[in-house]
Amino acid sequence: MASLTLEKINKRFGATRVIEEVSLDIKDGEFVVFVGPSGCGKSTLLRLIAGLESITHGDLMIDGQRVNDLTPPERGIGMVFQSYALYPHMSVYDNIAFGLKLAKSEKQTVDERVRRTAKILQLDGLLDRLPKALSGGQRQRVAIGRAMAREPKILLFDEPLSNLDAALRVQTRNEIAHLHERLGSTMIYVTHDQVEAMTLADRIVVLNDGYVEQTGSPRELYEQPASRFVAGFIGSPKMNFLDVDARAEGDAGCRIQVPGIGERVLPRRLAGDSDDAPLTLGVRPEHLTPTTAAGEAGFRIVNVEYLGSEAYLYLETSNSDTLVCRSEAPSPFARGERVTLDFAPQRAHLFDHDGRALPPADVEQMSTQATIS
Amino acid sequence: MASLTLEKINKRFGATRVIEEVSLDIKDGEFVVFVGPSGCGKSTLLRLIAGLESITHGDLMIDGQRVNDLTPPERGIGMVFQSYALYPHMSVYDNIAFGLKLAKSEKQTVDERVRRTAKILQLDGLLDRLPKALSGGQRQRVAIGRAMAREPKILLFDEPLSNLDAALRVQTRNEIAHLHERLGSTMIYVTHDQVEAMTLADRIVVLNDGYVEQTGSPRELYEQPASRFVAGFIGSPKMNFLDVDARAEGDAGCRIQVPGIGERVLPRRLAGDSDDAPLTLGVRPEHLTPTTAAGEAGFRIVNVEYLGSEAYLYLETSNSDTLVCRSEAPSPFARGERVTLDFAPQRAHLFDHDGRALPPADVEQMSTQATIS
Amino acid sequence: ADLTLSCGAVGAELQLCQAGVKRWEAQTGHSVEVVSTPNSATERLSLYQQILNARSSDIDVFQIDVVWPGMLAPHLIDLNEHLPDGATDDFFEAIVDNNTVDGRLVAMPWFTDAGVLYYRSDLLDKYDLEVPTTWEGLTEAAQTVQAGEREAGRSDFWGYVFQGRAYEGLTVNALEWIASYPDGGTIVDDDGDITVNNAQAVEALSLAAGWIDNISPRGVLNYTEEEARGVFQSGNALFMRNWPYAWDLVQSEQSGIRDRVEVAPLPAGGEDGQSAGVLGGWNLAVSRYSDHPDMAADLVAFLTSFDEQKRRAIEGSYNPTLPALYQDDEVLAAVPFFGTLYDTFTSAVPRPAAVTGDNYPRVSNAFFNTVHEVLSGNVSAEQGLEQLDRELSRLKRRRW
Amino acid sequence: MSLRTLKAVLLKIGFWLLVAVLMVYAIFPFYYAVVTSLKPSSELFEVSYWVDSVDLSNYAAVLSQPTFVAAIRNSVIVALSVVAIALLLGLTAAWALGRVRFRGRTTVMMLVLGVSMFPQVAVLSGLFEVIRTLDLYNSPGGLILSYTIFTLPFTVWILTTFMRQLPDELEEAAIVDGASPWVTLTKVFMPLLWPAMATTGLLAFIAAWNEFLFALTFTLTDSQRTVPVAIALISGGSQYELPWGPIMAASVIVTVPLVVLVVIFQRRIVSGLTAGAVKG
Amino acid sequence: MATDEQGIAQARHEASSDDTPPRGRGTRVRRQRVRAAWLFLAPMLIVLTAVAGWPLVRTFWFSLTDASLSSLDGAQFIGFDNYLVFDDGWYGILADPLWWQSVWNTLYFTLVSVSLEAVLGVIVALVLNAHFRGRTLVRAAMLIPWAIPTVVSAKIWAWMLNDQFGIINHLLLTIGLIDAPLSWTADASLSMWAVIMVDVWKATPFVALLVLAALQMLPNDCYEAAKVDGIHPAKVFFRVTLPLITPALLVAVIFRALDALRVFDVIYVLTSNAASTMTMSIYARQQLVEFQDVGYGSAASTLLFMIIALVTVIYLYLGRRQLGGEQ
Ligand SMILES: Nc1ncnc2c1ncn2[C@@H]1O[C@H](COP(=O)(O)OP(=O)(O)OP(=O)(O)O)[C@@H](O)[C@H]1O
Ligand SMILES: Nc1ncnc2c1ncn2[C@@H]1O[C@H](COP(=O)(O)OP(=O)(O)OP(=O)(O)O)[C@@H](O)[C@H]1O
Ligand SMILES: [Mg+2]
Ligand SMILES: [Mg+2]
Repeated sequence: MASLTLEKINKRFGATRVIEEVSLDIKDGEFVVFVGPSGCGKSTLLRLIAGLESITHGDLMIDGQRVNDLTPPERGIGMVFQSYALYPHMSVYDNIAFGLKLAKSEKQTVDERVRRTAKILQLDGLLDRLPKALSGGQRQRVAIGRAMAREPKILLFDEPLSNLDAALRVQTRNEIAHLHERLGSTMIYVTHDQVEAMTLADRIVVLNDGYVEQTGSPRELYEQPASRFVAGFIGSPKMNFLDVDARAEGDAGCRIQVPGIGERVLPRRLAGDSDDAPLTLGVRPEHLTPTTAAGEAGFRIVNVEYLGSEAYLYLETSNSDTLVCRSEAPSPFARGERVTLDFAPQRAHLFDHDGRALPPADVEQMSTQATIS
Repeated sequence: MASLTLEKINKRFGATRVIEEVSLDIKDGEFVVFVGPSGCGKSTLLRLIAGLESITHGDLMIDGQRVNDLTPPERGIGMVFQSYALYPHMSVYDNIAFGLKLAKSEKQTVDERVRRTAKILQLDGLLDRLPKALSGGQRQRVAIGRAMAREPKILLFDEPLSNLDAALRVQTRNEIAHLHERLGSTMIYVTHDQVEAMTLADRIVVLNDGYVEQTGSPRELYEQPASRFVAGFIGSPKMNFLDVDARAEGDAGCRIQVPGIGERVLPRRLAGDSDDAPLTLGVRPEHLTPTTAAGEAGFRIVNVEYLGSEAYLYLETSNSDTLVCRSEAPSPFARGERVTLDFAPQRAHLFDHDGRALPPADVEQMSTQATIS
Repeated sequence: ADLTLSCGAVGAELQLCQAGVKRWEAQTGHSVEVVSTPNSATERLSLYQQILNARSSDIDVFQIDVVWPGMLAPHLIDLNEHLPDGATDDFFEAIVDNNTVDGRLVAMPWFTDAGVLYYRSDLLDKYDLEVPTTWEGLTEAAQTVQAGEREAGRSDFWGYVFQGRAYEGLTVNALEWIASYPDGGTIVDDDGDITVNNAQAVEALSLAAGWIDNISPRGVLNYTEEEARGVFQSGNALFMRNWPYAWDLVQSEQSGIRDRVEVAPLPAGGEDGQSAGVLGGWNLAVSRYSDHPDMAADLVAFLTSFDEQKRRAIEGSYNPTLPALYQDDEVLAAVPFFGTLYDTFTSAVPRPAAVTGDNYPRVSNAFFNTVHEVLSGNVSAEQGLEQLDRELSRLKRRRW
Repeated sequence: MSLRTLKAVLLKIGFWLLVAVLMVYAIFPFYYAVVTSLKPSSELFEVSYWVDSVDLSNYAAVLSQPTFVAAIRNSVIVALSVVAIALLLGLTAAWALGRVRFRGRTTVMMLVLGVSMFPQVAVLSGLFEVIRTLDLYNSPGGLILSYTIFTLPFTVWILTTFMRQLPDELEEAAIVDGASPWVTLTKVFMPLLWPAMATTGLLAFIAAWNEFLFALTFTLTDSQRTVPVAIALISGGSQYELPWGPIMAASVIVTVPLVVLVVIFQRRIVSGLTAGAVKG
Repeated sequence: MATDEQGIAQARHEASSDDTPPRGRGTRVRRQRVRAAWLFLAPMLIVLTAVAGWPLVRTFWFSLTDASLSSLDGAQFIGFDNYLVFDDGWYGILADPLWWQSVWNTLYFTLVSVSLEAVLGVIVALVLNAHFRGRTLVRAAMLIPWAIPTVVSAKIWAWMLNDQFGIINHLLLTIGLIDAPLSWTADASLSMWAVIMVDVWKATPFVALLVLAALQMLPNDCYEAAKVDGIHPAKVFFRVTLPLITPALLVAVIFRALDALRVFDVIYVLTSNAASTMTMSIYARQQLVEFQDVGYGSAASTLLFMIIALVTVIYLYLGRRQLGGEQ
């Protein structure tokens, strides 16, 4: 039940700038996910919000009130630490119960809540153990339990699921989603897991080197990345990038020449002066369709990666880059074979040499775009 | 350059049995991945192999020699710890160089190797930092670098990538694969990430509660899980399970009645006496094909999860279980619509009430199976 | 160094000693190392015993207390065998006797000591009082002056300070009270009989117990020589019982009561009593384990010689052990009361160390603890002495 | 806002008040010693809270004694050696007792503790014999050896306690890196134990610096004596006189090096040495 | 005590105390480690045996003889007569009321002063652990009481506590808390408290310093967690800090208690041999040094040792959890 506003927030450690001019509006009850490469400042940003780190410049507001100077509890925040931060001398039970600031008389309530939390996180049998007798995943669950049990109005999660196995991860993820629905609390979540980010987030914030690169719904980021960086960062395996030459083609967009694939007209508007500019084409692996090639045409398959539900083909380009494309599993293609590729122009992206995405060509194209998405 | 044999290895912590009768043959140069739910004993097994934990019963052999009594360095082992275990007072450089220096390598060699390792792991700029000034992912990379730099003959990784972002993860994963090729060292790798497990492993070992549930190539595990546990554990989102009644149908296999889908004949052999036994049908989300249903037939879509490259439909069954099925992204279906499902019988699995998979029906069916896989 | 000598722990005493040693060195050409030892007598004794028990030749010449000859005799040489005949002729006989154990002269008398009464002559004059000669008189005078001074606003002025801490000093003080009464006598007599429980002693102790909080501060129960001197020298007491050493200090240039102090013999117990100062003092002895016993004996002879003692008397007001020096003009000029108090020094009362031997410390301890209890008001003098009598009998059973 | 600031200010005032009270309690006696040492002996018996006039004669008296300077030198040698030995033996023992589980560990711990259960006077004469047998009488060696009797037990126990708290994973990482116990101890643990080592080192140093009874008994000549003995033997007029001024001056003089030492060592008592080592 | 075998990471598993696999199956790795452990212990054990072995044995032996300081060689074996003997009435230390009083005094002194020191020490450590300007100076200042030689500091206090020209009485009189000077060290009802006050003053820095070191080694992130959870600082202190520094505090208290049980110089300087503050050590010293009775004094020392050992064992037993499974 709290909205959060970050206004030009900066953080420096000594001379190192870690967070730069981050502005962000988080609505009451929103679920926001921070993603970004390792070391880009996600944890630091969370810690700034929590009040564990002082803000070098800028304002942080909760419900419209400036809270730069408030202590963490005054901000009404709960947090799951990336390093767990468990109390080493307390049992799992006490770790979870400790933060529950309930009146003494409500001992039973505490007990109930702890047990419920433990059940959700499958910690029932471990309540008497000390952290050092737990496995990595179990510790992580205790850390989550501790923050969850308190049900604060803003919950911060720093990679809470990174040590859990797939099944438990899905389950805990659903539990967090559920919690979010039930409590309606504002949640900020740092993760490296694409699936988590895509499924949990109302909005994803992509950080790069302390800057906000783009914010938007998962779908926006996936389908309309504002930059090459975001395009490459969201989606796994990541988008294929190819250097292409482009020519404006009137309102229809621009015509590009893709080596090994051929000419295509993309519904993207080229900046007026940049005719024939070197551009980068971006196509996601799942939007590339492979067909068995005749003779020496197309690309050679250098590796087939089997993932059970699908397979990825690794293709060698003429300038020995690698292209990745998805195929069903088991794949009908084998290593060493050659394939030709095709893609739907609407699904492709174009980036200028600064890495900025080219905008859609015109209204008509725009609506096409819209129907696709 | 070392083969590894585990013979009926047991480990107890006090009264708690953590590892039970684990036997395993790991060939020289093989890449083995351990997977299993949190707390099943993966880390413990790695620590037993490393020599950090004493084996309660059983023998561990390296290259045919019993090594139960050897120290970790004598076993020629390197290890990446799940909790990093960095030397907090040493810079990143020294952390990586420590083992090399102890091995009495020459100064220049040490320097070279450290720098090369740092480069691979993108730690170049951080060599002078102390661990406490690193982000979680950076710490993890240092931990990997420390183990890699020594190039030991057996390398153990305990969830080495869990704190890395997708891009770096893919890259480091490839680096590890590359390293494996280059060094030819035997590697044992614990992970929760399905993609890592599937792509890296020559062989996957599925642990459950200290037991080995199944070992096999990624494909074997995915397509011929020996038990319901393995079937559910490998693959994400996990396999759908439905209770069905089955009747033997001669050599062709058995006929089952799937509520909401209809009757199918599966090429699975029913144990002679278990006619009409309660069985469990398992079908993976990607093997379920949804079609828009007419009227009240089929299942109601309760949720559509958008993942960018694909979408998952969550369907409600009559007994309010949930079925998951894959669809393309953006999905042509929306929440609240109804769909009917179909699946190819060859892709489906049947498990008896002990959770064991039923074997293929006969030779003919077997070959069908083989061509699919 | 050829010889090692332990003398006095502390500065002035040590310096005097070192000066003497220098002269001997100049005279004989031998070299001597002077080591300093702990200030506290008991600590010094145990250190000596440590060294002597180890049969170590680390120290050749020891400075020993008058109560120690009995204890240390086995480790010391018979000086008679190393010194010319008649070497002890001119010394106080009592001390020589004290130092002779089983016919062996184990130590040469070096300097002596006895308790004396310091008083503020200016205040006695002011209140027109005589120097008291009895304890009762002292009590009265003290009360008068204390009352007067307090009225004058000096609320922390006291009549009498002495050494009341539970330690050897209290034995000395109390013995002086008891011995000053007629027939009050001794704790243990020369035959080893316990004599302390008698009416005179009760009287003496009762009187003393009455001083506390009356003319003496309660804190006196934890005073040693220095605390007493502190109070007295800061002008806050009329009378003080102390050793002659205090003379130099209260008469020093920085002293606030310089030239307003005089010394008298300790008062007597009642009209029939006699003044009694307890014998203190130090002797020089030579270790049996010394590598150069003759040389050491020569050093001892030199340090106890007439000239040397005279010098020490003049420069440090150390009481000589040669009667002749008490008539020496130069000495008297430096320390006037040597003349007037000659009797005090010659007739000083010994503690029962010789007769109780090894058990003396226990006897003394039992005694001063009893006195301390009586002074504190925890028991009456009668009860206390009765208990002491029993306690001493108990001790006596353990072979003295 | 104003309430918050008020609260903060009050907290701050409270804190500084606490600091002030503790400071007064801690250093008032020392301050009083300084005041006393700056007074001429005549004013000794008068109460005064301040130094009215500075009289350095006591200091001059103390420092002009060559034996006192020698005593300081001896004390430094003895105390430093004791610290070095105690830390060296203490660290190795602490590793064994804190990190290895073996039969007899508790027994050893108790034996070590048992050494400090006898009163000093009781061991004095026995130790005297030992030292004479080893021919260490009247030499710093004798003191250094005998001081281990009270510095080692607490060094061992304290370091053991701290050693136990270091994360196990660190040692395991070192083992996997091929480090011997000695290397682990010196290269990995020692840097992390600085707070504990600085503390025990400081405590051991002070204990050795201030020890009196052994120093008195096991040395004889002025050239071998240590500071406390030298102070105790500082000149007064006679057997009974306590030279307060010089004693206080000497105490002040010998306390100053310790204060300097504390200032130096306390830099080592810093937090967060193990930060970033492990998760959990 | 856990004599079971474990691999390298025993400490990690101390939680599982019932860890008792078959005995005598130590692996080589483990044996190597144990060997290294003994090797590491050896220097300390040798040194301690050298300095403490003989004196302790000797003390124990003498306690069974009638040795006196002036005739050590002629000591006769007299069994336990020094402790207790019936010879027309009970004799021996155990029959000496003064001994029992000194035992009581010692225990009382130890309990009161060590408790005060522990509490004060923790407070001081917390202050020293805070970040503020001038911390270095305050840290140094706080250590001064410990740094002054005991003999000297006891004398300073004796000086300050002097009834006539002591500054404490002066101060109390000035601010009107008392109307007549108190004789702190002479008055039996005050002297114990005077002694305790001085001992607390002197020894608090010892505890404080150790607790400070322990504070410095606490995991930082726990505090962040507690901070975020908004747990009251007092609760954090009692539930997180205190438990985590308990091992160090316990060790500090053990050594303080051992010192307090053997307390000698402070009391000796302040009140000498007065019965109201007579402690076991003073009693033993009096017998040994002043009464020259080596036999009796050694017996008193041995009894003192046994009482201390008893107290220590009880203490360790009570504190065994915090000391990491020591028992
Ligand atoms: N010292 C110990 N005492 C008792 N049980 C322990 C101890 N250490 C680990 N365990 C238990 O042993 C089991 C296996 O732990 P392990 O660390 O091997 O799990 P894991 O498979 O690595 O799990 P994760 O994936 O969560 O890291 C867990 O249930 C854990 O709680
Ligand atoms: N105390 C510090 N001093 C200097 N630099 C620091 C400090 N703490 C963090 N950094 C640096 O700040 C940057 C951001 O760190 P942060 O922990 O926020 O990264 P992150 O995005 O959470 O990364 P990860 O995903 O790996 O956890 C990193 O480059 C890190 O090295
Ligand atoms: Mg982070
Ligand atoms: Mg694990």
